Order: sequence, then C-alpha cells, then structure tokens
Amino acid sequence: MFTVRIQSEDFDPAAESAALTRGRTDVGAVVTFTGLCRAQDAPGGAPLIALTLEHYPGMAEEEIGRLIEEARARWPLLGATVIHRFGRMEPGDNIVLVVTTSAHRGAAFEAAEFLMDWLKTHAPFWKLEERADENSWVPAKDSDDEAAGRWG
Amino acid sequence: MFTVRIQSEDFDPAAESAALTRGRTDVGAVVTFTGLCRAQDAPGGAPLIALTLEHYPGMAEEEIGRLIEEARARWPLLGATVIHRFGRMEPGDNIVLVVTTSAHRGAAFEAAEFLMDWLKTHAPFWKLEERADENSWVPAKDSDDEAAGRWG
Amino acid sequence: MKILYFAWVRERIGLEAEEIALPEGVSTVADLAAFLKTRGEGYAHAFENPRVVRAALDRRHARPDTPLGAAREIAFFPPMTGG
Amino acid sequence: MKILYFAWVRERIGLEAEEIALPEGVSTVADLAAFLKTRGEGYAHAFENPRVVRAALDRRHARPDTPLGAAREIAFFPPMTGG
Repeated sequence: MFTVRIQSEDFDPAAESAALTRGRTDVGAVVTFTGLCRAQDAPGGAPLIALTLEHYPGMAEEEIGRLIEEARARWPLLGATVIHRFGRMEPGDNIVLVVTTSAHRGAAFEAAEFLMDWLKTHAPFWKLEERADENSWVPAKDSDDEAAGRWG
Repeated sequence: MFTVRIQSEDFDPAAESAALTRGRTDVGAVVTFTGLCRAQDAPGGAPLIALTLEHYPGMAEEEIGRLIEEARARWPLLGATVIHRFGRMEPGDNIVLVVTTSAHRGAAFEAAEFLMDWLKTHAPFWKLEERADENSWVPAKDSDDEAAGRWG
Repeated sequence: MKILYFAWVRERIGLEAEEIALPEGVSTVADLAAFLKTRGEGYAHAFENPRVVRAALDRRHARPDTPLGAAREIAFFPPMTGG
Repeated sequence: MKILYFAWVRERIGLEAEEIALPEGVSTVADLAAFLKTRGEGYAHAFENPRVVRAALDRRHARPDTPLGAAREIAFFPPMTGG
C-alpha cells in the first residue's frame, strides 16, 4: 500500500504504521520518520513562535507520488506512507511523516532516508518562520541539497 | 531519556516514541524501527510457524546499554529507547523496537541504523525457528557483520 | 497561460496567480522569467536573482531552458524548504 | 567459576550452567574452551569448531586470548542472531 496525503490536520504515526502491517506476515521491518517543529534553530536567536507551511496544491501530492515511485524502483518496498502537513504549526507539532515497510531493515531504512532527503529538496513546500522580532522565509539549506545528491 | 527493556510482552511503538517527545520543543526528528517476525525467509522453504528468542539475561540489557552509550558518543541524540522481546513469537509479531530522537534527521536516522546493526551482531539473543519439518537455530548472517562493520 | 507564485515570489509580486498571453519570442521558462521581470517593481524584485527562482511546468519541476510548449500552468517559487 | 551456555551450545552440552574449578594452566577463554572440549561427547560437539563459539566474560564480549583473570562468570554461545 502506497499513500500520499497533504493535509492541515495532525497525523497519527502509530495508526499509519499499523495500517501497513495489519494482517500481514511478510513485513520484517517498519521504519517511521516524524519531523517536528522545533522551538529554536540557532543558539542565541529569538525563539520560534510558529511555522507556517505554504504548499503548491496538486503538485505536492504528485511530486511526492513520483518520489515514492522512484523509491520503489530502488528498493523492494512492501508499503510506504508519506503525510505532509500545511498551515500554521507551533513548536512540538508534527510536520511530516514517512513510513516504509520491507522484508528487511536495510531497504526500509534507506528508502525512508531517501524519501526525506528528496522531499526536502523536491516537494513544493515553503516554511515561513514567525519569531518575536520578525517573520522570514526559511532559506534552503546546502546540506539538504547534499543529502539529496548522495542518492545519485 | 535513554531506556533499554528486555521483555517477553509486546511493546507499543507509538507510546514509546510519544514518551521521548512529550512536552519537548527541541526534538526535530523521531525515527522508529520495528522488527517483526516474518512467515517466510527463503522462497520455497517450509513456512515459519514461530520463532523462539533465547537471551542472556543481564548481559542483554548491559550490552544494549553500551551500544546506546556508543551511539550517544557518535551522534547528538536527545533520546533513545531499545526494547527487545524474548520468548515465542509468531509471524506478524513484534520482536524489536529502536526509537531515536534528535534535533535533526541525519543523527536520528544514522543512530537508529547503527543501533540495529550492532544489536544484530552484539546483543546476546538467539533465534530458534520452528517449521513444519524441523526446528533449527538461525545461523548468523555475513551481511549483518558487514552492516555492523561499516560503522568503523 | 496560468502563472502561479509561491512564498516570497508571491509576496514580492503581490499575486497568487494570473493569466497572461505569452508574447512572441517567449519560448522557455527563462524567457518567461525575463519577460515577467520587466512588468514592474514587484516582478523585478521577485526575479532580481533569477538563478534562485525555481519553476514547475504543469506541476513538474522545470529548468530554465525547458520549453513552455503546450503547458497550461507554470509556477515560480523559491527553493523548497518542506520536510 | 560459573559457566553459562546458550542456544545450540547449551543444547549440545545439555546444561544451562555449571560451576567448575579452573584446572591449572587454564588462563584464557581459549584455554577454557579447549579444556571443556575434553569433558565428553556433548562438550566435544559444542566446541568441535571453536572459532564459531563466542564468549562473554562477566557479561562483556571476550576474545579467545582474553585472560580469565578474576572473572566470576563466563558464557559460551553461537554468533548472535537477535534483532
């Protein structure tokens, strides 16, 4: 089962991973990644009040669907679920969920990392940071391009 | 929070990861790995009826505690939970859980993979496979030694 | 052609979307960005450094030299920062 | 010294644990394995290929040349297959 959801509501990582394993006896490995909103990025900077995630409706689903197809071409996945939220999120809130299942751990781990790396650089989402002193768009990180680049 | 539990009872990955993030705003990444009992290892082989996991009480907790210390020395982890079950498990049952939390995804992913790779080759557990035709101890895999070896 | 803008590209231009008729000579993504840049202060600000503005043609990532062809929708936006 | 056996080492020897007094000349893990191997058919079977039998001394992984020293507990077992 391969699923993409773009939503403003919160998600439940446990329910999503249960949906990929329930009643099956061929899944040997489940990896979940949950990305959360953190209070502080830079030591000494003003604390983050909230993040607002803007996205390109339609393309976000399609692009993540293409990333999942790419992951399936590279690893023997039994299932994958990607959920990305949009809207306003406060520190501690969930932002993104990736769940991968496979017979063996290597494929599940690598596919989950691949999906996160590519999602960061390819999925059409933009973060606006709200701080006490100002609001600003988060600049893209070189380290994210490098992380995505390592998959060749 | 860093926790090791060796138990015969099942575990709840959601409750364990919630315990590492609740009330915190410094966690940006949560990775969970769940290892499950699969019905079939080799195509054409007799299906697995059950696995019985034997362990070395005392050493199992201590050794996994040492692996967590090693992971903490390598990555800036905010928390980690490792739960390994012993006793008889049927296909579809949970065997092992690793949860790691960090500010950023790289550390959480790498530490979870490191813990699983080292757990496979260092934690004193042995799997007895019960099949229709015979019971046999699972041989150690060269691929697990290689996976553990890549961490230097 | 429908044009969509996101994040600070949207803020600088002051529009989420607009319809424009492609002028003659505009055949690639880069051509269209260069044309838009001449349409006023907000556009000039949005495209002041065209290398950092990304584009998607009919919801697929496109490069500056990608031909607009028969695409119905193009979007311009900053490098993505989701996940 | 307390000796523990696990998995097929335990099955072949037919014991989970035993206490033995170390004979003279037995000072390393490999010495003890070689001594145990002489104690009967089950032991000989368990240690028939001593390279594949692993050991832990006071609950820490040990190598064949690790000195037994003042350790109170040693365990012999096959390569681990948990996780």
